[in-house]
Amino acid sequence: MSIKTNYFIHPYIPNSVPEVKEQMLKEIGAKNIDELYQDIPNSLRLKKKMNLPEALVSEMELKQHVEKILNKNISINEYISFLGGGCAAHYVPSICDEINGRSEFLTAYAGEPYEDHGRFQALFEYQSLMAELIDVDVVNVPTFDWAQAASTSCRMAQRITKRNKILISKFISPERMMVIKNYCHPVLEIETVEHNNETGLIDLRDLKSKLNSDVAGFYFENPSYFGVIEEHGKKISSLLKNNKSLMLVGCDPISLGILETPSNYGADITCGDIQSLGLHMFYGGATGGFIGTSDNVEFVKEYPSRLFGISKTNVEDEWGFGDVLYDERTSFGNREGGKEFVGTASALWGITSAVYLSLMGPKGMYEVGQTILQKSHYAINEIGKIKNLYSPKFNASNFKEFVVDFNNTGKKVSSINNLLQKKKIYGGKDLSKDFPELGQSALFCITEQHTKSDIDNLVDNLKKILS
Amino acid sequence: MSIKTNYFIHPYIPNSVPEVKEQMLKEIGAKNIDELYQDIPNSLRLKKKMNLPEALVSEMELKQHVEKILNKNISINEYISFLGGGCAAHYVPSICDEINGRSEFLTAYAGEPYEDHGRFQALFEYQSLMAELIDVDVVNVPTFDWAQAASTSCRMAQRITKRNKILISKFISPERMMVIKNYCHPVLEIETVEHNNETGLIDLRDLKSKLNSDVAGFYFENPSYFGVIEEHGKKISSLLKNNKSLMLVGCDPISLGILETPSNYGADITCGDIQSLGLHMFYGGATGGFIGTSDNVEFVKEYPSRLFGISKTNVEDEWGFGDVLYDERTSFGNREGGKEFVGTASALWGITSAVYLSLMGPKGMYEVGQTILQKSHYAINEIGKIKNLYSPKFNASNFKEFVVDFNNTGKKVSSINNLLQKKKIYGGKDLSKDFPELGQSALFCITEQHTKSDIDNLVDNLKKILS
Amino acid sequence: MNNIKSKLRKFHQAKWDEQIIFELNTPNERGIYPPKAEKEITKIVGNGISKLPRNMIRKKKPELPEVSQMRVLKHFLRLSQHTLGADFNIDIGQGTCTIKYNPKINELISRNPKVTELHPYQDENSVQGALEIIFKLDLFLREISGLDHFTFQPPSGSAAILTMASIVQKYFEVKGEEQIRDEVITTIFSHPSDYSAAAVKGYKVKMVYNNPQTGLPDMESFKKLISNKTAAIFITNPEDTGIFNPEIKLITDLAHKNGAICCYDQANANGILGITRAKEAGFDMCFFNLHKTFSTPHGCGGPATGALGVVKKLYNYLPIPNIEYNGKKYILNNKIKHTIGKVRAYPTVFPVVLKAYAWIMSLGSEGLKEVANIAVLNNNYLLSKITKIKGASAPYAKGKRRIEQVRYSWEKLHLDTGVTTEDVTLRMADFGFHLWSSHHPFIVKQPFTIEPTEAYSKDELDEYINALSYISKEAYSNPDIVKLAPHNSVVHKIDHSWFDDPTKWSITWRLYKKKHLKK
Amino acid sequence: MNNIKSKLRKFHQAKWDEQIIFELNTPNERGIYPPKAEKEITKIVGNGISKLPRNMIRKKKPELPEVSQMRVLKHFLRLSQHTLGADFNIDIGQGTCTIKYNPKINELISRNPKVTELHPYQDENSVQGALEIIFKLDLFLREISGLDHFTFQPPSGSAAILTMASIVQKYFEVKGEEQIRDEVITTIFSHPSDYSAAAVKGYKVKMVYNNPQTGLPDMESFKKLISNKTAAIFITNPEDTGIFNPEIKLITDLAHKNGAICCYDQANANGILGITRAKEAGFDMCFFNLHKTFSTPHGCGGPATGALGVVKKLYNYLPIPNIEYNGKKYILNNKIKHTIGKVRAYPTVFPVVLKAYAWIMSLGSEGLKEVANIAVLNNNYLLSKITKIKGASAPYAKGKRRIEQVRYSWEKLHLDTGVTTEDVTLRMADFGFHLWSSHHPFIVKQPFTIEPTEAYSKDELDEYINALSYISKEAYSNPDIVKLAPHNSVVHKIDHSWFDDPTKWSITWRLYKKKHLKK
Ligand SMILES: Cc1ncc(COP(=O)(O)O)c(C=O)c1O
Ligand SMILES: Cc1ncc(COP(=O)(O)O)c(C=O)c1O
Repeated sequence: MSIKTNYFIHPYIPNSVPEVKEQMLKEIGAKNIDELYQDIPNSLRLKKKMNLPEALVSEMELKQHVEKILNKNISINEYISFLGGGCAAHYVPSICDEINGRSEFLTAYAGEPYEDHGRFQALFEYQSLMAELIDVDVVNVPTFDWAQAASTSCRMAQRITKRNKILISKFISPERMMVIKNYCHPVLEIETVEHNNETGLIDLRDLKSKLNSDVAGFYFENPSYFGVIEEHGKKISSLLKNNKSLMLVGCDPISLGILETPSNYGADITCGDIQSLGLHMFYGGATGGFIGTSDNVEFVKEYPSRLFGISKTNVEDEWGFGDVLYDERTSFGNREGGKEFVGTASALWGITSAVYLSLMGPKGMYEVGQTILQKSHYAINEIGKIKNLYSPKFNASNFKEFVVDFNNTGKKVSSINNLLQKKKIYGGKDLSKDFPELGQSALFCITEQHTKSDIDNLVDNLKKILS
Repeated sequence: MSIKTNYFIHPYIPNSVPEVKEQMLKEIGAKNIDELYQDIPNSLRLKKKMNLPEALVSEMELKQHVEKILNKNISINEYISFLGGGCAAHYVPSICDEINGRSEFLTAYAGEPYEDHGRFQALFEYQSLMAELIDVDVVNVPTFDWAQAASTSCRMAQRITKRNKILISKFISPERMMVIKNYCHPVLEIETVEHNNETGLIDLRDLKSKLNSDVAGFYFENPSYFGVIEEHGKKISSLLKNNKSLMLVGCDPISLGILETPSNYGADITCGDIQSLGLHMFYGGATGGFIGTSDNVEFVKEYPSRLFGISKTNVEDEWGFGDVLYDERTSFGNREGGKEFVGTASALWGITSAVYLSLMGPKGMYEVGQTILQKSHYAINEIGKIKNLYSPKFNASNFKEFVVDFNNTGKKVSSINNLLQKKKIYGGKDLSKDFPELGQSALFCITEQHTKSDIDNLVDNLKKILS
Repeated sequence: MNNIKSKLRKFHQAKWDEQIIFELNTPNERGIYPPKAEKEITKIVGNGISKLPRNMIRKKKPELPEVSQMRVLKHFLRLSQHTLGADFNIDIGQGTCTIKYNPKINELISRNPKVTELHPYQDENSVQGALEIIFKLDLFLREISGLDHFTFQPPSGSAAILTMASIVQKYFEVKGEEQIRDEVITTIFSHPSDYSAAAVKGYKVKMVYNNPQTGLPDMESFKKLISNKTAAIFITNPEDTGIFNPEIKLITDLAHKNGAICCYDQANANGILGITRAKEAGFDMCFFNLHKTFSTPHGCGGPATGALGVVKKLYNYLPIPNIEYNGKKYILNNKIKHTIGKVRAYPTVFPVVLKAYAWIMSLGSEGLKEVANIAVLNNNYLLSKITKIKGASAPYAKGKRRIEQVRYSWEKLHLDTGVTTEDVTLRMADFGFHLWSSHHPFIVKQPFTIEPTEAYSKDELDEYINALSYISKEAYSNPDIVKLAPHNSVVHKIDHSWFDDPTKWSITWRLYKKKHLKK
Repeated sequence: MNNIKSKLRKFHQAKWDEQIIFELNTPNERGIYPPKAEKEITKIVGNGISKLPRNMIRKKKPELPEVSQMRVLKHFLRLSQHTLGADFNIDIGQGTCTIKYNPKINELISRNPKVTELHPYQDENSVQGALEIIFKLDLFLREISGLDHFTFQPPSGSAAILTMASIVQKYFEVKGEEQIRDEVITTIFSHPSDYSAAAVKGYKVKMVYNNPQTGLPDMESFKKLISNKTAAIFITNPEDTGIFNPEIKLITDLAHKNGAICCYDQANANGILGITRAKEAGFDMCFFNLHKTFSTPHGCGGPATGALGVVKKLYNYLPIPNIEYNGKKYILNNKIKHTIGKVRAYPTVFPVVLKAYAWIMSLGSEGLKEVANIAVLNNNYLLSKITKIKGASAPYAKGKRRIEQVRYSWEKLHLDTGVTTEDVTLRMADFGFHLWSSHHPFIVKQPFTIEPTEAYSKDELDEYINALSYISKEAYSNPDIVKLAPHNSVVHKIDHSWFDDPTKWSITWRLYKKKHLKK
């Protein structure tokens, strides 16, 4: 065998071939590789061998090893899942994976618009398609996730208004809330705004009472974390306008084929996540944060992200691309004066969402919204018929997600979920820890992928468990 | 919804958009599409709607529908399988699937060497790599499968020798035997040659007795269908040479990193299947037949397949490709005088095997051969230790496959296999129908993918069943 | 017409100037490691090699190149970009090939381990899903053709023709007429395999030429050739000209009257799905190329399947196993009375069958008919446009409609300018297009064959037409630019002398080294 | 040198002259249909729209293009060919980016439904496989860095820097020193995010410039800047120059003496795996970019992960949840005393973690060290070759070895010929290569940065060098050909005036239409 301890020629390391090493050392004028590390003081050199598992250099063994571990996971292909809250199992058109699996896109990085024209075009198209969907003029190359997009929206609001306080709706995702808090601390002060306990809608009086000249903006989500559709966007907008504060709205873009866009009820900054637009869930590993605004220069220059612009070249009818306001805005172009920072984020997912939106078109987005609406309302209804359950808990319109109130059942959501799991169902997300004020409640999510029989199955099992 | 019965705009049919149809009809000068069928007599027109299931135009529904059916299959990822006999689960390097999944290769067909340079080069490389592996000078663009390659080898032998009889070893795959028989009938006469019942080797006396001036060639396989390594190749060759008959040898190319090649013990035509070289099994759906010979013109002009040749272009240091002897040999170039026929076959799998051989190199081919040898001999040994089992049945060297004799157990292979299946094991192929002379015997196959614990598992279960 | 969607592209094909894989050899580099046997196994059986007869140990290692993994990957990725797949171009210029959209969802479905990891010897019970799909596709095709049983064993259209010839032969053997009936009739505009695959079975094949006016097979010749020696007719309709033969039923009647079997080459049935069928046209057998009409990808030339249908009376001759449903489960039926045996080792090319199944399921009855309608609409649209291009014409059947394709001619262009079809073909490569001439012999002078299928939009058709017109203009104004093409392709004019000269041809790298490097 | 394996290629990038997706709009074409609700559901809940508040129904449909499926596919496939991924080129010219081989097996593994179809809210018990992989990668990185705990929450290197700054801040808040310690120190050759991500947390960031001789951060400046106001230092080593700072331990000691936290930017640790570690260099935290050193693909700029390690005393500040093993099973620990909270909504970018895990498993301890050894060998080989190219130089530390990359300069070339780094960059595109200048500010004049990693063979390095030498020769003999480049790329000189002028910039198609088409 040719793998011996002192003779390790690895398929990933061509020049591990000893004869080649020799030739190269000769060119360099060094006796051995160790000599190349001469600047690293001996005291800093690692003397021992790193204690790592034995290498699985055979690809087959590697595959078998990893798959054996992965088989301990139970995917939601195997169970029926009603989990959502910002990440959900939407249908991923096969072409989305075809494109993001293309070696060219998968392994490109930071080339120039001259060699990576396709990457620039695809991301420009992503920006443009998202801009249509959320009905704004400017959208960024996607950042990490919705939480980051919301955090940056707050920081943009601060820089635009030069005020240091952000109001945030209480009914946003608890994960996002934690990210925003860390990201804004200690530069921005954060205060939460209450919701009506009956309807789940924003408590306008509370909002009003908290508006003052420190307030840079108010961030809320629509639909809210609880799937409730906020219908007073325009009222909120005029409250904010009167206070010269910005309206920042987070939203799930898969709702926007059918739901009014935040920009059309007054949002100054719209943000959210593209996970629902053609990305698998990947245990929460496939997310991308979008930020959209008008083309107001005061806004554009506050984006930290890359913004790809279209242009012409010196050849007739040829498109070119490049970075807009790169030197002024970005930390790449302006280390000390750049806005926040820019770096590797979620480009491949942005391209994927561009494919998704191109395939769906306006009709597809309308239809998928309608299907989700119908299926989720069917679930709301059917669960609502079960004795002692209140569904939806909040008396308002819902999209995709809704809260079911289990307080009257005398049972804990956690134990109900355990029982459901035995029936190969992941029930709704238990809200009792993050929102203790709701007692025993759970957040259910329905997408276009659920079938009627999935929902009936849930309802049947809930009935059995609660009877 | 936009899908209505009379308004069917399908994602696969762009011009199903009514406005576009109108424009095009106008250009054509036709009132409607029906008018375009004017040459089809009314009596031949289908009056009814075809009775097919309702269309699943939603990709998600289509996927769910098909996967539901496929879930009725139990793959050999789920069970441990010892099935072989010409198709086996070898490890498929990930890059093989990456390349055969590339849209460019997947959807190319019959372009010129000018636009499809890559296709020509990849298949030329396939030919060249296979030529090294089987140690010959000429290899074809792959035909359908080993059975076809063997059939064509017989027909080539006939045309080369102008004789009309082929001798065939009795211990070849029964499937291949049927294909050869049909393909040669009625043009060629076929007679089988016996094997020694002890060793499984070819009965040289029987062979000798059947050689006469009608015999175009003798076809045998090495290793045989029963995994037995024929060691008298040279003797067979001289018998044939004396009779001016050709030696045609079928082989499993994964053996050839370690086993001597047929050409080196006298094969005039070498053939076999590339399934073991980087192809998944696909229920027997991924096969490719190779045929290899010397560069003797008398042989080359008898190939029916495409043979890609390398060339130069009018630009310095540029490779070009094209078809060798196309107009003379092929039915494409010579309808009435072409050899057999040519058409769509297994090109994508040929490209895949080229990737496989490029990755493996000589060392990889040696190592995989060695691993198979070791693992299969381990299995032979361990099974042989079980009471009342004879393993291997034939007292000779084996590679990858071997016959286990169950005659002494008083049980039928079919019922033993049923019991194994309950333990999630697919046992060896039951030979009792195709080779009644072997009584209750089974053909086991071991590849590099089997682990020791897979084999031990089989042995344990056999012991239990037979105790 | 030159709107943005149908503009003439400033195209250049990817050109990596890539070496031959053998040129990348670096001794001792490794592309991959196969697994080793476990130590415990080695302890027991040793190195394995000792198990081999001495003379059967390979003496000279194969001279495969040694290349590290990323370089192998890069090599084949680059070659892929050198290949003009249908997913990339407006692939209407490979007439007769029925290049259409191969849905990605079907690829995805077929890469499921429940497809890839099935062994053909598995017990029926463990492959019920696979058998169900095969059987249901049989049912679908019965409906589409009107015939009674399908087999998916033939791995290509040509193999289906061979299978038909085998069935014909067996049929007459059973009847005891095999000695008398040793002729087969086909037509010159049918696929060459209709000739050659029948000839493989020992038949004397007679060819009917076309009527120079109508382009259709000449009825008088037919009548002369057909007799009680005729075992079968093998005929395509529409033929490569795209003209539907309205006399097809007269032909099959005539054949039947003479006791022959009628075999229909419907490899390409794209223009007539749901419109007209083998049954009504009087055929006893027909086959469809799943890799054409039914949208499975061509894969550079396979894998493929020729789905072969027969009328009831020929059921008993089908290859075994036949996939059937016994009321409870799907079975592999090996008990077919006069079976011809097998034409392929394993039951079917399953991934191809699966993709065809999925394709039909996504379209349904109406969708299939729409496929035909639009294929025909697109074709007649092209006919109208292309015949307006200077130098181009559509021989035969003037003023008539065509079905799914047309064999055109550049004869006038050639006479006027000296530019040949081959020149135009190579120039089309400069715009990212295929253009195919035709099967030999070139009955139509300077032929080219175009088949748009249903898969391309009007804008794309216009783009293709734009390129043809542009090149026609070039031919008249600056023929050299056409004759010296390609200019923007991965490769330039190839030296053809290396292909027919035994002292030069190099079918493998080792032959190249022997013949050209040693000097 | 110009052997066949390192030849200067006659390259041309694929050029499809492809439109913008909006230009492909054909009203009523469809790309895909989402599923409809079952009829029974519609019967019960109606069309769904009626459930919406009137004013929340979207009034104006989004102006997304309507394009059939194959055309969408073709569009993005063409764009992919317009992109020069690392799988295609010899990608050593994107210095600092650690472009290496991203094994295809890892892609395959990560597309398993047991990976793609996991929801982040799933019960711990149902994701034990995922958690095991995350935790084991933690164990591996502990060994590689010497630090005590890793979190994989930061979705990039910059996010890891932000996280380090957050931990520093929290640490001093708990100590009650947050008001005093409001400064952070970094160096000019560290990554810009070491400055800017720290600044996001409100820190005043001080920058140490390099010593013009050694290229290393100037020790005297350091000493001046550091004080009891310093919360932390953020430093890369080797910096972008590839010079290892032998004084690194002096710096961390100094920082510790002043009560500051030492944060190590090891985004790129490719040259020192198994050679030297954060622990021995005295760091309290470090991070690795899994998408660099650990081989996960860059994906045009993400997804990514900055794996962040801390010493024991900082465990209590880690983001939640932390993935741990309680002796029986893997858990998501949310109970971390002084946790900073979260820096990303979900626990980690799982596919990235998985690929990094698989990569390490395929190499083991020896393999990782070989990665470093060969990366350094390759780099010094290039250094030797490139400094022989006319017009090129490697500023600083003359005669010394470098670790994994070098920041070179074309200053002389520029002075001699007027050709700039940007010109060379664009000319390199003509041979299928990237060449990157450097992060701003351009301290090194006419900079270019090359990092070969372990992934490229000597032949490939030679090919790249050949192209550089060739262009240098062109610059001296025929500079215009360089200045007018690219010639063989998909696109030509771009009009930059559209990028900084608010009346022209068009960040979206709709802005383009408003600003440029209306006129
Ligand atoms: C009409 C017709 N018949 C037969 C064939 C042969 O099919 P295959 O290439 O699958 O052998 C073709 C393929 O081009 C064809 O178009
Ligand atoms: C040294 C160094 N630090 C930090 C980063 C930032 O990493 P990311 O792009 O993941 O934010 C990089 C990436 O280029 C880097 O090279």
